[in-house]
Amino acid sequence: MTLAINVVQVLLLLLLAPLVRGVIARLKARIQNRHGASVWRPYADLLKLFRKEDLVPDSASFVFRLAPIVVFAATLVAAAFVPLLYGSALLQAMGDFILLVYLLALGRFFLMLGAMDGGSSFGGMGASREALVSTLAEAPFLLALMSVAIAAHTGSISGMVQWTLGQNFFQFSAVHALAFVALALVAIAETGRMPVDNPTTHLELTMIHEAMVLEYSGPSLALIEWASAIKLTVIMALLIALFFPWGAASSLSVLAIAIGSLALLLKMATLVLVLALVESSVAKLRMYLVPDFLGVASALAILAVVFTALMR
Amino acid sequence: MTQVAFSSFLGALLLVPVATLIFHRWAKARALPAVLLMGSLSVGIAVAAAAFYDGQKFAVDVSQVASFSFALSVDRLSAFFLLLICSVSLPVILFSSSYIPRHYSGARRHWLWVLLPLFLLSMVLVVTASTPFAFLFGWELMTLFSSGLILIDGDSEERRHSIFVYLLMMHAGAAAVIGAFLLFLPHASNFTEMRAGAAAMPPSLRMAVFLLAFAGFGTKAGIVPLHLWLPRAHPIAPSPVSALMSGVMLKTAIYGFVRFAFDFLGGGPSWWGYLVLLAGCVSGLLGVLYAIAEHDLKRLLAYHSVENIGIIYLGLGAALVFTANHAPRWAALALIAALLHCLNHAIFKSLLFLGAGAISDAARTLDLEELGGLQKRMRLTGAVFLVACCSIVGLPLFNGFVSEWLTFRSFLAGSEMTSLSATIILPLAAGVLALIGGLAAACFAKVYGVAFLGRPRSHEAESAREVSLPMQAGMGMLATACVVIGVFPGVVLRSLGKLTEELLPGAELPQAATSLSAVLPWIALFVLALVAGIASLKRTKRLTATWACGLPGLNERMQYTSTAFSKPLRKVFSQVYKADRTVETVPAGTPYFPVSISYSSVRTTSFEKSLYRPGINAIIAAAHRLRQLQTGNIQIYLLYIFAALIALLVFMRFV
Amino acid sequence: MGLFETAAAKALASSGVFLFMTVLLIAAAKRTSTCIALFSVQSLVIAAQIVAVSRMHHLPEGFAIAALVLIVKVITIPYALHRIVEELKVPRDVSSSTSPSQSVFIAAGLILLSFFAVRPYAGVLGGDQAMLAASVALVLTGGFLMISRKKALMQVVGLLVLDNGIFLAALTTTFGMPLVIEIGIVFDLLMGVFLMGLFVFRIRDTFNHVDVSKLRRLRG
Amino acid sequence: MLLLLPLFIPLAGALFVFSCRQPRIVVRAALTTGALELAAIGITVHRIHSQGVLNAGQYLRADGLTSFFLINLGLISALVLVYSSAYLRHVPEGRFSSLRWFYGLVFVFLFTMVAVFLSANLGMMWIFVEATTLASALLVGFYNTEGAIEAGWKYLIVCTVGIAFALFGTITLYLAAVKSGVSPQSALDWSTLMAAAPRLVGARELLKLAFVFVAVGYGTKVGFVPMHSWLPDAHAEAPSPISALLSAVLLNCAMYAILRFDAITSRAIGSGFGHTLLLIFGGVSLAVASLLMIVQRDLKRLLAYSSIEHMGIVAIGIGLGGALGFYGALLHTFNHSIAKTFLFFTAGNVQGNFGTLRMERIRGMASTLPWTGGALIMGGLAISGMPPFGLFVSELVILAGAFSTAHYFIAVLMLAGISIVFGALLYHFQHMLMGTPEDVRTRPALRASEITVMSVCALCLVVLGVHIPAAFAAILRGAMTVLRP
Repeated sequence: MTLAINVVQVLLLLLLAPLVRGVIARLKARIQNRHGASVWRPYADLLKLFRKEDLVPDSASFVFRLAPIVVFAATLVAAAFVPLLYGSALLQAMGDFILLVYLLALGRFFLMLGAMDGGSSFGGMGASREALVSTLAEAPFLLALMSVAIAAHTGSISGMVQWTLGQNFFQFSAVHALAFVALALVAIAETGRMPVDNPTTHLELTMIHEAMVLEYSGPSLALIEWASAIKLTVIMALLIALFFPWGAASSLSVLAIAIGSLALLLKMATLVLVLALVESSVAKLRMYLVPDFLGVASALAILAVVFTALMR
Repeated sequence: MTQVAFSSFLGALLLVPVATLIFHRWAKARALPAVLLMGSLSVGIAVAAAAFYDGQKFAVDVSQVASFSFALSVDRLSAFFLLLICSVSLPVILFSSSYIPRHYSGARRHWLWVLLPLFLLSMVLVVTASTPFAFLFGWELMTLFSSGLILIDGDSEERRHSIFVYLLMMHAGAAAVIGAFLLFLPHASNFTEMRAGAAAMPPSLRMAVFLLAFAGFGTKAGIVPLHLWLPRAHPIAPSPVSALMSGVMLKTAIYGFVRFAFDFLGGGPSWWGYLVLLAGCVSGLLGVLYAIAEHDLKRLLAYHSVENIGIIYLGLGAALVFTANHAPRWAALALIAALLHCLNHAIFKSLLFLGAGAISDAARTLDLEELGGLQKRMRLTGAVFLVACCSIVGLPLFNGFVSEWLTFRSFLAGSEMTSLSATIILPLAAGVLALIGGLAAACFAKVYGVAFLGRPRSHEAESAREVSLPMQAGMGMLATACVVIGVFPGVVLRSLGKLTEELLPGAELPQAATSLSAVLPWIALFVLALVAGIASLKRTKRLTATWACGLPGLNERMQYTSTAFSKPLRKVFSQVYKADRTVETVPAGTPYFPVSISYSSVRTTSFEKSLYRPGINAIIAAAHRLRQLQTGNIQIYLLYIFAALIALLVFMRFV
Repeated sequence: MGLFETAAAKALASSGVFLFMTVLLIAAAKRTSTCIALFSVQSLVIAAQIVAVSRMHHLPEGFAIAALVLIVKVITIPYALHRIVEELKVPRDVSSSTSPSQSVFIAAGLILLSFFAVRPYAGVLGGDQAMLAASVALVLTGGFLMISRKKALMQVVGLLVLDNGIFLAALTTTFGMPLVIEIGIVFDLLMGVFLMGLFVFRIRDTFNHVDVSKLRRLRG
Repeated sequence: MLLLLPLFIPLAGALFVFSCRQPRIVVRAALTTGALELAAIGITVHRIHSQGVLNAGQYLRADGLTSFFLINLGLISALVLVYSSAYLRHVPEGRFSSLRWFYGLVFVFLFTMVAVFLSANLGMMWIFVEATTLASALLVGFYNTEGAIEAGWKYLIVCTVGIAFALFGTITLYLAAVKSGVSPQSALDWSTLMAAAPRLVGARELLKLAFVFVAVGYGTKVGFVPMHSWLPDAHAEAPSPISALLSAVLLNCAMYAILRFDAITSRAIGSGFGHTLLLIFGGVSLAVASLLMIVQRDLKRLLAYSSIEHMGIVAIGIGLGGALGFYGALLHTFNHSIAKTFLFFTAGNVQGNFGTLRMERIRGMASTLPWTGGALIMGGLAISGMPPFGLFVSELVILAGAFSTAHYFIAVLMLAGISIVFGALLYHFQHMLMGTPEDVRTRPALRASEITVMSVCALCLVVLGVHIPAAFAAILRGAMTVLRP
């Protein structure tokens, strides 16, 4: 039963990810007084791309086509660590949050390589910028998670979730606020949203992620897009699970699961709304302001750790 | 039995040079040294494995014939490092068996084959010695033989200077090590006595021993700011030798430090741990930052050795802090992390240096700006190099990740400590480690991306071909080791647990360590299944030209260079580099199209300027001042004698 | 206590003064040959002291030593040195780096210094304090001569004076050492002077001067 | 009467060599004499170890310490004689500088040094130490060049003055003995003094005075800073074999004298004062010499300063006292003798090939003179205390002595000094070995004799580095028992 639920959670993440993207796009369009495309658009895109053929630059090696697969696989495995409806995940181990961070790093590493394999200048440009952002994002990401882990006396994500479920909302410490903000900032950088990166831009000088995938097309592109959608959803789910898990099923009854999924839906929706509002209200940062942005995140994360240490 | 095998192993190592010198005229015996060497090394591996896994102990004592008490004995710790040395050297030698004949001829080749076994022997001596004399004997010889091996590659002015710096710093470090050993007197005839004697020592003396060991072994390990020699000496050696120096020789320093800090002294006050942690953080960060700015492959790799030594020191520091806080189990975990990272770094770093050797063999340059597109030309080399990159970056499913994960885990455990400093500092150290990891990822994305991917940037790279079979085989062995340890860390973790139990009383392996080895194979399976599944999907592919915004004439010079790639990071961390740039523009009529723009950026390691120069200058100035006193005037000389006499007569009145 | 003994005692007591005078005169002397002459006078005084001492303490071998000193230090060495001066055919002044008056004052200072120096030991040694002071003074002035005089030969003279001082010390404190040793020492001195003379000539031949302060090729 | 043998053989050799005119015969005679001398010394030493202390009359005695230094002398002098036979291929015939004079003076020199070791009486010992100066002065000036003459003069004057103070010290000791009721006839006899030492405690001040004068006096000859000024000049200007003899035997002679006095003083008034003095001298010598080695330009001057440095280390060993200290000091004396001989021979070859000892003119030896270059590397490693050479062991022993007696300052000083020396040698030697030679002269190949002696040195160095033969260990023990009864 538990296994079934865990598998279902992973599948949910896998299948709902494009929808989340679609919803965000639609909401942004509405906020900007455009009509916008349907929320199912990403699915259509993926289908179309999967049917197309792969265009491979003549200079490229096997890495070019391996990269998208690794990215997709790594992201999916990372997804398997995140509890969604119920306080347990398909994969869990002591200190698996480190594993989560590094699995995402694995994907990113290969994406950079794939970008540089194209042999054009855009790939290198995107990879180099991505290198900067991800390097600076990794430390706050890990520290924020660690502060929660310290508070929860456990190294595994599902363990933390269960611990948070045990607390009630009002005995929440400032630590969590700090950690949450830090993690949110990191999440923006990690998933390449505004104001760090503009997912919709196609100006060489501003784009990071888009520059990396410029050479890709067809199924490879589909895999990359899908993976990034999953990544976005996973990180949102992580935020929810770590900081607002309430409502998630505490027992494996059908009712509880139903309530859990409803709660999750609501929470997701709110988070999406917030994200859309932010994205359409702020302007993209200049490249060399991103370090400051992430510096704030790091500072918050460090504070979070220190406070947790002091409070215990 | 094992003892006999061990002695024969040592004997074989001594035999190889002799055989080389005897048979070097005989063309048929060209492969002889390599074969002999690999044979003896495999014996060594067998012995070490027996000692490491079954915990057999054995000793060889030649104090009777030696001029001093001279004995070797192998316990688990020695066995682990012996295993490391032998199992890493074997592939390296296999690689060299084809690399050396291709690049060195005549006397130089013979000298290589004479010095290599002696170098290995000296390292074996160091890790198996059980008396101070034996240890120091091996320690000094290790330096000498390695510098001899470097010298074989010729002597330009700056190579000479590098070797000078290397030998000098090694000698100073050795002096500190000698001090650390002799402070144990009168209980210093052998290690068992020292263990016993350490307990009785006053705290001040223990502190002195620790600091001397820290400085002495730190110099050899290359922690910042004692690292000055490392990026100088490692890149100029022949590639297999660089592999051995960076991969194996540095670890002997870690061995020595572990011997002292844990085996002899059994830990100490927690500030020892914090000191080591600090060294680890500084070395790790500066090492990787300097590496990013490099575009000479071997120098870059050398700086990464500094970084990885830093990571190892992070583990050691955590272990010291835990022992100070009476948490032997977590100390064990941290120590395991450090030791495992030693092994891992030995494997992937030597693999990387061998890869560098293969590149220089195929493309005849190590300047990243000249390389590119090698993956299509050297498939296997590229593949194993990619594996090595993933390992050193510490990505999951590769060995580097396991040890870094264990380090993270022990940092997290720091929050369980009672002392506030530990609960704050250790978790924050995890942040530093994460930053180091991120930077390393950026750096190796650059290395692999620029060297192996995209289009070749020079004719040499264009015409590169795959290297010979033995070289591929050697690198392949190491790459396999990377993946195996990365997926099934259990193969070493369990015995490492036993080792730490011997080192730290009351420490049994925390199940935290095993929980990872339980989950990793599943992830591997998962990823493998996905990759295989997706790859097996029938996907039509078409070769096209790279998108150039619809304009013609996209060429290799439009690719991002390694310098360009690292620019953003260098800009962000510009404080570290203190580079002084000069841009010279020769303007033409129009402001926008100058005739030529030349840009040069010189990075001087600020340590040399601020730390070493003043001291050295002071010494030399003193020497010159003393030289003035030696005026050739005999009357002055007589005056000195009378002065000395009178001074002593006065002194006598007071004593 | 016969007449001779009293005479000897008187002579002994007063001879210290003689020695001081020789010291001052040597310091003041302008010409090498004067210094040599003064040295032989000095040695003569010492020989006389030996005779007196050995007479007083009935040491038969003392006379042998006295004879030795007489032959070597009073006659042979000064004669040899004179011959060298003649042979060298170089300017004969001592070419000092200090003026005669300064030298005399310095010598006087050294004598005073030596008095202070020997005071603590006077008790232990028991010997005549003036004599002790004299011996130390000889040592010091000998050294002073070697340091201040630039002529190679003057360094030899300084060395001889210094040696006299040590000899005197041995005499006054211990009434001489075993005969064999004394002979050996004197023989060494003789050989030494011979060698130094040799070297003086070679210096003259090689450098065309005998100014040791100019021998400064080897330094650092 | 056996003791007269090692004394008379060199004298006879000297007389014969002086008397005969044929260069070839001179060389043969010299080699024969050397062989005989070595044999005589061998017999003496063996006799000493079979039947203990040997006496010959009132003034000659040989005990364990003697035998140790005799072995040293015998070995080195034999090597030097063999080396010279090839080295002096072409001496400028001149007054005092011909083969006859060379060998004649060498034998007189040897005689005086043997006599120093054999004399039982401190006065006698002084006489012969002074005699060594006189005998070797002409050898230092052998080449008759400006530098040689200057060096000879300085050597003669400075050492004579120094030795004069040693005489004063000897007299003072004699006085102290006589005052404490030792019969004047035997008051300078070493073993009598050792036996009577406890009674001398009354004359404490005198003994201290005596030791100060002796330390300065014989210290001048050992080359302690600041009395060392003669040493670099003499070593640099003398012919290479003589430099070897000076550095490897003569300095040990003076050190031997200091050891004898130190033994008495320590036994009488405790080792505190004397050993402090030696530690000061040793430390200063080590520090100053090691610094000066950095700025040397002449190869043999460099080696000379290294001799000062090593004598400093030996003095430190003695000053530390105790089993470790003395053992290390003696061992180091021996090792240093061999290593320094080896290096001076190498320097001789370098001079023969490049026609200069100015180090900035010597380049690319590794390529042009592989064997001499190899010798230079080996000697450099040995002299800077690297394994597997003997000096590594002896320096380690002395360091161990320093640490075990908690003389941490001395230990640190020593470690620092050794590192500086290593740096200096490395710096100078690597420049001589690498690079491209400026002028490649017609170089005479190494003679068989040269190769033999140098390989003997090398062998001794390596063997003593990894294994101390039982016989040698026995000799060392004998010497130790004499110093610390």
